[in-house]
Amino acid sequence: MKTNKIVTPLKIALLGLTTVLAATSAQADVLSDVKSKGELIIGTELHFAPFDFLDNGKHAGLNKDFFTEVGKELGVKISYVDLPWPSVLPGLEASKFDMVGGPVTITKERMKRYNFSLPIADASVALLKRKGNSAVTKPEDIAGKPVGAGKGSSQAAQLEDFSTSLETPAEIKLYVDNNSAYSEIMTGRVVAVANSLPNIAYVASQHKNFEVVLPPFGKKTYYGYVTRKNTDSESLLKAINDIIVKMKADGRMEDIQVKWFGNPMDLPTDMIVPQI
Amino acid sequence: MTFDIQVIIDHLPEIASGFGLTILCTVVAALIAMVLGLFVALGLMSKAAVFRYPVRLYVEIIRGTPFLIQLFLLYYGGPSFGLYLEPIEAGIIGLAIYCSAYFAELFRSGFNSISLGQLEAAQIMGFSKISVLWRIQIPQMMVLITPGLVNICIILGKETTILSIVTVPELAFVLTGIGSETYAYAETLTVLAISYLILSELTARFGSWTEKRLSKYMERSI
Amino acid sequence: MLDFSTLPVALPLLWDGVQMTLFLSLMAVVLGLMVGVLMCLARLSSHYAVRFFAQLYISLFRGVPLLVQLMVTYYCLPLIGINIPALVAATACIGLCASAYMTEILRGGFLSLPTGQKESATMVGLNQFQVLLFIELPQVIRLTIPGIINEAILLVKASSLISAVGITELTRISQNLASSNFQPFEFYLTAAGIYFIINSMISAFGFWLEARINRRVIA
Amino acid sequence: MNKQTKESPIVDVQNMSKSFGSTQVLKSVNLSVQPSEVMCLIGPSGSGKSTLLRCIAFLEQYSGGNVFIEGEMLGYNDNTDVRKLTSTNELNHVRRNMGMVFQQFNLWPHMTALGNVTEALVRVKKFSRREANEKGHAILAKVGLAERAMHYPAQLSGGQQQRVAIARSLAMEPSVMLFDEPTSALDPELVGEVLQVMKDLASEGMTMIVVTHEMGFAAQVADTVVFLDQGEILVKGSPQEIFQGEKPPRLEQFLKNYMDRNAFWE
Repeated sequence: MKTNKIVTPLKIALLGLTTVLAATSAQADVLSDVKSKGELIIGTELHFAPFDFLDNGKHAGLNKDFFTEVGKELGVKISYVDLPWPSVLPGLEASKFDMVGGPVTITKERMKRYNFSLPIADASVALLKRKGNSAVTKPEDIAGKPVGAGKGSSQAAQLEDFSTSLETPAEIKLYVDNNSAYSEIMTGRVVAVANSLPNIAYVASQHKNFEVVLPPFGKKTYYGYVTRKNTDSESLLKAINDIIVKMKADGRMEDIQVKWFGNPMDLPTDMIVPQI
Repeated sequence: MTFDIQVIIDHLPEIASGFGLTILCTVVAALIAMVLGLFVALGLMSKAAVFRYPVRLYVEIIRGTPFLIQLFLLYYGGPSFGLYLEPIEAGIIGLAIYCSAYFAELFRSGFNSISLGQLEAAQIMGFSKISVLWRIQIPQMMVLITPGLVNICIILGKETTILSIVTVPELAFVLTGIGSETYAYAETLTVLAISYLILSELTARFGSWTEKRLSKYMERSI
Repeated sequence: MLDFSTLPVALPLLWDGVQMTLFLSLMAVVLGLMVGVLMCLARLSSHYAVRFFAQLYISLFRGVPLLVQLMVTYYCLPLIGINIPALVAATACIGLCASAYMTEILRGGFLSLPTGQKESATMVGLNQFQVLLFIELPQVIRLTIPGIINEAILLVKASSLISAVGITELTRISQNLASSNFQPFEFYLTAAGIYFIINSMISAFGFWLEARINRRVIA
Repeated sequence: MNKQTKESPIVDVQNMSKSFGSTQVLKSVNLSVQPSEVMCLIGPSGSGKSTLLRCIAFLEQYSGGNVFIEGEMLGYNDNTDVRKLTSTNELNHVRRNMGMVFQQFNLWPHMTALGNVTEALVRVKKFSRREANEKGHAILAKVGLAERAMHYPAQLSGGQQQRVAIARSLAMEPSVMLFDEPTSALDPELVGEVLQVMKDLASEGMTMIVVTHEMGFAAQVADTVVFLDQGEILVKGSPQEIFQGEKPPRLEQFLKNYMDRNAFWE
């Protein structure tokens, strides 16, 4: 299936070359641009199961399934640009792609800078630990221990807040790549890694060495997709939101939630006010 | 687009500590790499094949693979073999190993460019091998290879950006962190670029100063 | 302990990555040599301003880490209205970075040519450009093959940083595979092995080329 | 190590043979040098004279024959049937009696003249820095370079450099000095100062083996002149015998070439 394949870098570049000339010259509407060139370019990182990852060498995940539907609805082809996470938001600002399709936690700070879609998943923070590690059975057990989190993630910020509320704060180590952090659980350099529940639940379900520490801690947060905060992008955002609502109504959303989270996820249907 | 220097000023202490750590890692790694590289060079020049071939393989593997991957294997793979390193230790050791291969080749070429006659003169006067190495070969080699040495040190300094992946809070780690926190990407990247430019320029200046001093009396064409 | 059973599935993907890595490295060498020759001439020029410009260029591209150059080109330039596609930005950065090193390598070659050659070429009536093109450059390239090959190997490795602008080359593919399969060491070791093979081949090619050219020149 | 008892030459070369690949450069050469004897080795280039000297110093290994320095065997152990290299320590022990001066001076460019002269005293003879410097200054004065002690080789003329090299060897108080074409790398007007130092040494009774193209020096200073051709000693005798007596055609031709080259006025 050609449309489902991750675009080869060469193609991205060639497409980039043509789109860039347009992007720099015209203050055009992103949605109509997307439609006229027949392609929606999504920036994401393929390191974030179950949203975006490689399954048997092929791009798979909830985002993939969602945007395939978006492609059908809008009648355009979907292309992905895979970037290290720290480059994703700068890339959006630099108009390297139309929107960010990797889930971004909706926060007050980020809402000042970007526009978010309706929530597409719960982003509450929980801990992942080595299976059977009895030293950590509840979130509070991390007091005084080394704990990892993704550098620059809202989960890291939440972990920090939580940690300072403990008697002895945890020793927080920040990793550029989530999966490096997870391997640190096995090396023993950290006792646990904080990340969003859907992500670590999926990791724990796929890899027998890991286990989720429940309950989640910190404030309730949600993931959304991101567009640039300008008038050009508003129509695209609205189209995405409309598709989310439509997919919730006709049950397609529930199908992919069951497929990737194991069960349906109850999400707000209106734009939320972020707690952090 | 606005260029908000205030972001940088607000985070100056963190930036300074990142800068300090970058320099620390570079300097310590360079020193270890030189010593290690000297032994590797001696191994490369050894007459015994059992010694020479494994050392040659070491050099080729180190030079043939990216530092990023080496560091990753050292830090995240090490514990599987019982090697637990702290991030900074892993960063410094990784850098030192990476550069030791380059230093070794440089040292070897330096040794080779010392005329054989000088060594014969020492040999016939009864010098021990260690004395010849320490008093005749190394001092001259160091002068001959100063330009190459500076080049490698500049490369080494720049490779520190990669230490981010093992959570070493060096300059790039700190500045990209500030960038994603405050969205001041342009500002932080500019500071990063300028800082490295200064570092490299200082290294180069120091190198040519040393070279001038060292080669004051030495004929360059030996 | 290590499990390479997922490797066969991953091979086509790794092959895509290898192609990109090779493409970027080749572009870097070609671009680096072309710009390098020009910069080298500028560096050896008798005009102070030209020399100064070349010196500045070299300091800039050698002094700033490639990763930072990439990030600035790709993420900062658009903010002032210059939007460059990823592959162009990547090729340009790695090529310009390479050219700074190539300049210095070639300069060493030019300086090692005996001046008598240039004088005798001028005496038989060749103009400056002809002397450069037919007398000096071929010799310089021959003399600097080891340096250029060395730089090519460095460039293959440096291309691993290009993923920062969203181009999927060998290292990035390995990272993706590593994290999706949760087998970091298997895939990083594989990547290391592939880099090693590529660089060994470049190195062998260099020896072959040198032997071939030297045979023709000396015999 | 094996003492020679029959007589006491300082250098005794017995049946020395050496090949580079298939070409034999030394063919069973026998040579002995008595105390205070000055021996000059002359011959066309490629005759093997430099190789012979380097073998005597054991800078090159030879395939057959033995060298004895003051009765001690150099380089090999002869106690067994199989020729076996001696240890570096034993080699240095025998070499302590030998000094060598090279065509290319081979000074250490990163040390001053004094440093070059004193280095071995400190490292090998374990002198204190002070003692070594005293001795170094004295020897430099002897070769006429008292004023140049603190100069680096690059700051000295070729003739001065070669005199430093001679001083460097003398400092070790050898019983025999080997000179390998000591003036060949020098500008003609600098040759004299080096030859003068060598003449002074000879008149003080230093045992010397000199490979040289300076026939004048050989004629004036040598006790014995040895003419080598194609790895063999063709003629050996006093300077009178070599330069004035009946000569084999090969030597005649060699000397004629030498005279033609050096004649500038008929």
